[in-house]
Amino acid sequence: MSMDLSVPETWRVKGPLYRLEAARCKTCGRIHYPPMPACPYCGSRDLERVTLPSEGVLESYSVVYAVPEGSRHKAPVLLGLVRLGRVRVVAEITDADPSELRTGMEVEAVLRRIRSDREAGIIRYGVMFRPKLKGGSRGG
Amino acid sequence: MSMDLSVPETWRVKGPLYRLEAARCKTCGRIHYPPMPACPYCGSRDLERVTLPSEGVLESYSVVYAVPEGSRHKAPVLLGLVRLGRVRVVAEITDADPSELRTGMEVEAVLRRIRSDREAGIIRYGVMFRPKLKGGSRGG
Amino acid sequence: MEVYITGVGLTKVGRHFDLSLRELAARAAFEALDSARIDKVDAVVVASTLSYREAGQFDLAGHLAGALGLKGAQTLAMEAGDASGLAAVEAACSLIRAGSAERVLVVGVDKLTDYVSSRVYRDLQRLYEAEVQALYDIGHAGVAGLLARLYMERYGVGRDTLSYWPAMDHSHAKHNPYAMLPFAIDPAAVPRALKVAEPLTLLDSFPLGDGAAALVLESEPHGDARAKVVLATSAAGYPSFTMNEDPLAPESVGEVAARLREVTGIAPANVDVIELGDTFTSIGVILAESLGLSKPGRAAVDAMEGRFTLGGDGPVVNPSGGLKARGHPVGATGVYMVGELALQLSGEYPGLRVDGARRGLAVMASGDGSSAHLVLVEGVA
Amino acid sequence: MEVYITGVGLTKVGRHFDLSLRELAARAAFEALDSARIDKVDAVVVASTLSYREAGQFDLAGHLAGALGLKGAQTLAMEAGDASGLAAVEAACSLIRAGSAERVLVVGVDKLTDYVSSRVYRDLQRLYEAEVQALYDIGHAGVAGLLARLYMERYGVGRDTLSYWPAMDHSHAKHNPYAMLPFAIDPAAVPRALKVAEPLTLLDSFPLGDGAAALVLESEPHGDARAKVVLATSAAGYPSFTMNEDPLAPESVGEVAARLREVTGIAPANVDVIELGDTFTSIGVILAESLGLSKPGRAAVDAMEGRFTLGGDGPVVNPSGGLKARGHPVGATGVYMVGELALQLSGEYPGLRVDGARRGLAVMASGDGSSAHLVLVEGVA
Ligand SMILES: [Zn+2]
Ligand SMILES: [Zn+2]
Repeated sequence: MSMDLSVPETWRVKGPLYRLEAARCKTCGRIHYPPMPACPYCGSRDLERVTLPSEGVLESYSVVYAVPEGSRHKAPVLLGLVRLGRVRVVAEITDADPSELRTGMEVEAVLRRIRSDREAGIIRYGVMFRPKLKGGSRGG
Repeated sequence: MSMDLSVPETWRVKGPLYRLEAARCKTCGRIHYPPMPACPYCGSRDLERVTLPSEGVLESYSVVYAVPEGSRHKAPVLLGLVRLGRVRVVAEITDADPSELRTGMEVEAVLRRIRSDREAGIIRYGVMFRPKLKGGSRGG
Repeated sequence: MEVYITGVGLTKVGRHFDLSLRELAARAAFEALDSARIDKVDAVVVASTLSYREAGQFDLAGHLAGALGLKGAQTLAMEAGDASGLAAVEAACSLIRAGSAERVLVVGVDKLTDYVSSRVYRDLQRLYEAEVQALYDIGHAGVAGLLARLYMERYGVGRDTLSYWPAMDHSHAKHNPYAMLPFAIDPAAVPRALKVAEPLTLLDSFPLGDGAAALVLESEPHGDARAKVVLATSAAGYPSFTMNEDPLAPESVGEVAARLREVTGIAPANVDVIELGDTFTSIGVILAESLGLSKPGRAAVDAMEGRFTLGGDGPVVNPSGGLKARGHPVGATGVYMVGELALQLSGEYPGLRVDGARRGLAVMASGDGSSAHLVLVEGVA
Repeated sequence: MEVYITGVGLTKVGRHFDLSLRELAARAAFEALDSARIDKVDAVVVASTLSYREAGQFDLAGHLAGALGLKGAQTLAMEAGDASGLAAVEAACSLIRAGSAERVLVVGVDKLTDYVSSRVYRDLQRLYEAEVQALYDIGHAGVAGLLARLYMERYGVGRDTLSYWPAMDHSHAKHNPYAMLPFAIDPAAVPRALKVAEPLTLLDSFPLGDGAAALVLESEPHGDARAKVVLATSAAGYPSFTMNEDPLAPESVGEVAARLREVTGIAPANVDVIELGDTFTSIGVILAESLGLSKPGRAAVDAMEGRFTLGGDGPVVNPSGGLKARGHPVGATGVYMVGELALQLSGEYPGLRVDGARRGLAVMASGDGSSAHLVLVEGVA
């Protein structure tokens, strides 16, 4: 009955969700994701937007069966803790079988549909990660 | 996307919503609706369930155009402040044209569908009030 | 122990499509911190209402403390319906008086424009008793409409007279750079506007807007002190408007006015400036009369005769424009009120200035009238 | 100034389909008031989290004050994610220390069974950053699963060893009449249970249940005093588990443990009884290690060896059964913890009794680890 996704919010989050936009603190040099109004590490408001690398390493992962409403057809969802340079992000893993996941494996960002709201006609895309392609042997 | 009505809640509210069940305070004698765990007037927990009279008087009313999500097709909604004996209740008015409403007019309770949740297949009924029938000249 | 208001940050109420809840909150918060010339606080008190169902961030105060770069702070998230902002000021004062904190950031924030208005109406209905009452498709304005008719019929007040209340709000708002609707309106236009909940129209009701306001409260005054909080109190759990013996005289509001007189010896009518939580015209006149600013049935007439504006013989009511014209970003509004009063008392208010004002009062009822909140501030000059 | 716990009211955590949020709250509240032998309070502090999105009552504390017959009270509604209950105790102590109230009723209440569990998972996800992170269909358990794997791989701890943590909870819960799952489990059953977020299973995670717990806090002790609150503190706004330098050692928890040592000279390991907010097995071991109860990588082994149960050489951890077995009605849990500790210290606890216990500690992190809350209570005998 209720529209679950907001149209203005869908526009606002495009930077972080589509392009892995993060914020770099000019005071302490640390990067955080998603971007906040101040640095969560040192409190400085002197930040600049940066784009995270699109390739990284899987530091941990989980195969999630207890998935939320509206997404049960997707279960299980693969979830990764991905290190992108100096930053860790949490995101879904796609195009992979649970059995092939290993910590330390290389992954790369791809854009996928992450949520949809049928009633409002909104589809929200976002970055997911897939095992890094080697020599183009896999489909995207 | 979200189920808006709860099944257990639908069962719990049947007394007040279907049968105008209220609570009478055995300490101060006052009646309140819907029933609360303690008397909102004197704080006593010594209460008994009573059923409100099904006929009363319209103390005030409003014709509401700013109706909530999912119910815009119902606009305008007629809203009544109805005195039932010693108690006032706020409820929808039905089976009436806005132009025929008058403060002081007699109204009577009828059971109507008040909300539905298509996705969960829940329909919730509740008491509404209509102008009191005189000699059966109106349809129910 | 007195509590000093040393920082104020206000954002214009409006449609901030480009700002998230935390970005909007940050605008107000950073301005308040900067104006108090501090960059660390012991506690962050967040006032918000709709955001629990719109942005939907749990542990909102904790998350905001992080987003604002204020780690280590104690946090409180205050939700008290329409009155969350005043409740937050009250809680912040307690933290300071308890010695739990010396410097507190209060941030009120809500966004009402991220979803369609019919969804927001559904959510606003939850200010009323939610299990039974809020099931009807009555909208948030319905009860205000019932009360308006009751008021008009009991006191023989015409629809045209009532219209002077929102016209007063608008005439004040035109000076306020933070107001959502900073323009005057013709009282004759009110009854002809889009019907909302008869006899009330769109020009009797607050606009749906986003807003954030912030205050820094401190236990010790310093050079930046704008005002001090003399009393912050609330009384909850009374019968709602419609359950109350007299729907036009809510016991909750009577109780906080009585406490004001008891604790400070001051009657609301003797204060210089008052910000009132007039969600709708009918609620505005009911609050004014319950506080004793007007005799029963007279508040709209008094507004028409200029009693509540500059040069009138009553306190200046809603120099901000009130909920009608400044706007009512629900959980944030109480913080706006106290911030506006503080700037008024320090002579810095950029809107309608009440020269020589020494005392300011903010009063708000929760949506259904069962609770009332009151904050009295005094100048420090 | 010390704050005395004079009344405790606990309801069994479970599926209370027949009770509304206010009726469930009333059970606990009336029991707490009766056990303190009072019938009026100056303030009502309500802790709730999920209810903002399930029952959906705005001004919840005001409405509850009315439903409980406590009109006139000041009200605070506290929402701090998983830690709302501990945040409410902290706020209530501030009200008393500020002199704003002499007697405060704290009520924690949440209902997680009014809707299907997949809806509740979606709402629980909002404990994480809601605008970006909570959009993924990862469920509430996902991050706990990531942390579990990280823990196992870093420390070479096997899945079978981790299972002793929930088995410890369950072995304690079987004595607790308020526990949702009052039975022992075989650690060997844990990895074979329904998968939730690998490597975690249903037996590693808290059950979805309804619950309400209440306390009466007073500024003056009287014959019914069960315990006193020595310290109630929190630290918010730190990086979340996954953003933190070390995801297995959240800075927020380290900070509240440091404050405990600083203010009272007591280390967590020297307390007699501890209630820990172990939403999932991985969070339980991380909290235990961050508090210094075990060396890094050792908490599950210590649990296996009986260190945290009666007769062990550590504090008794989760005599209630913890979040795993007593249950975790989210906003209410912190109030349960403090109520259970108070009864433990006064020798009235009906579950696993820790004879001679003098000090009890409750610790909870918010969902994503960015905030931590701590309450230390002491006996008054
Ligand atoms: Zn930094
Ligand atoms: Zn009574």
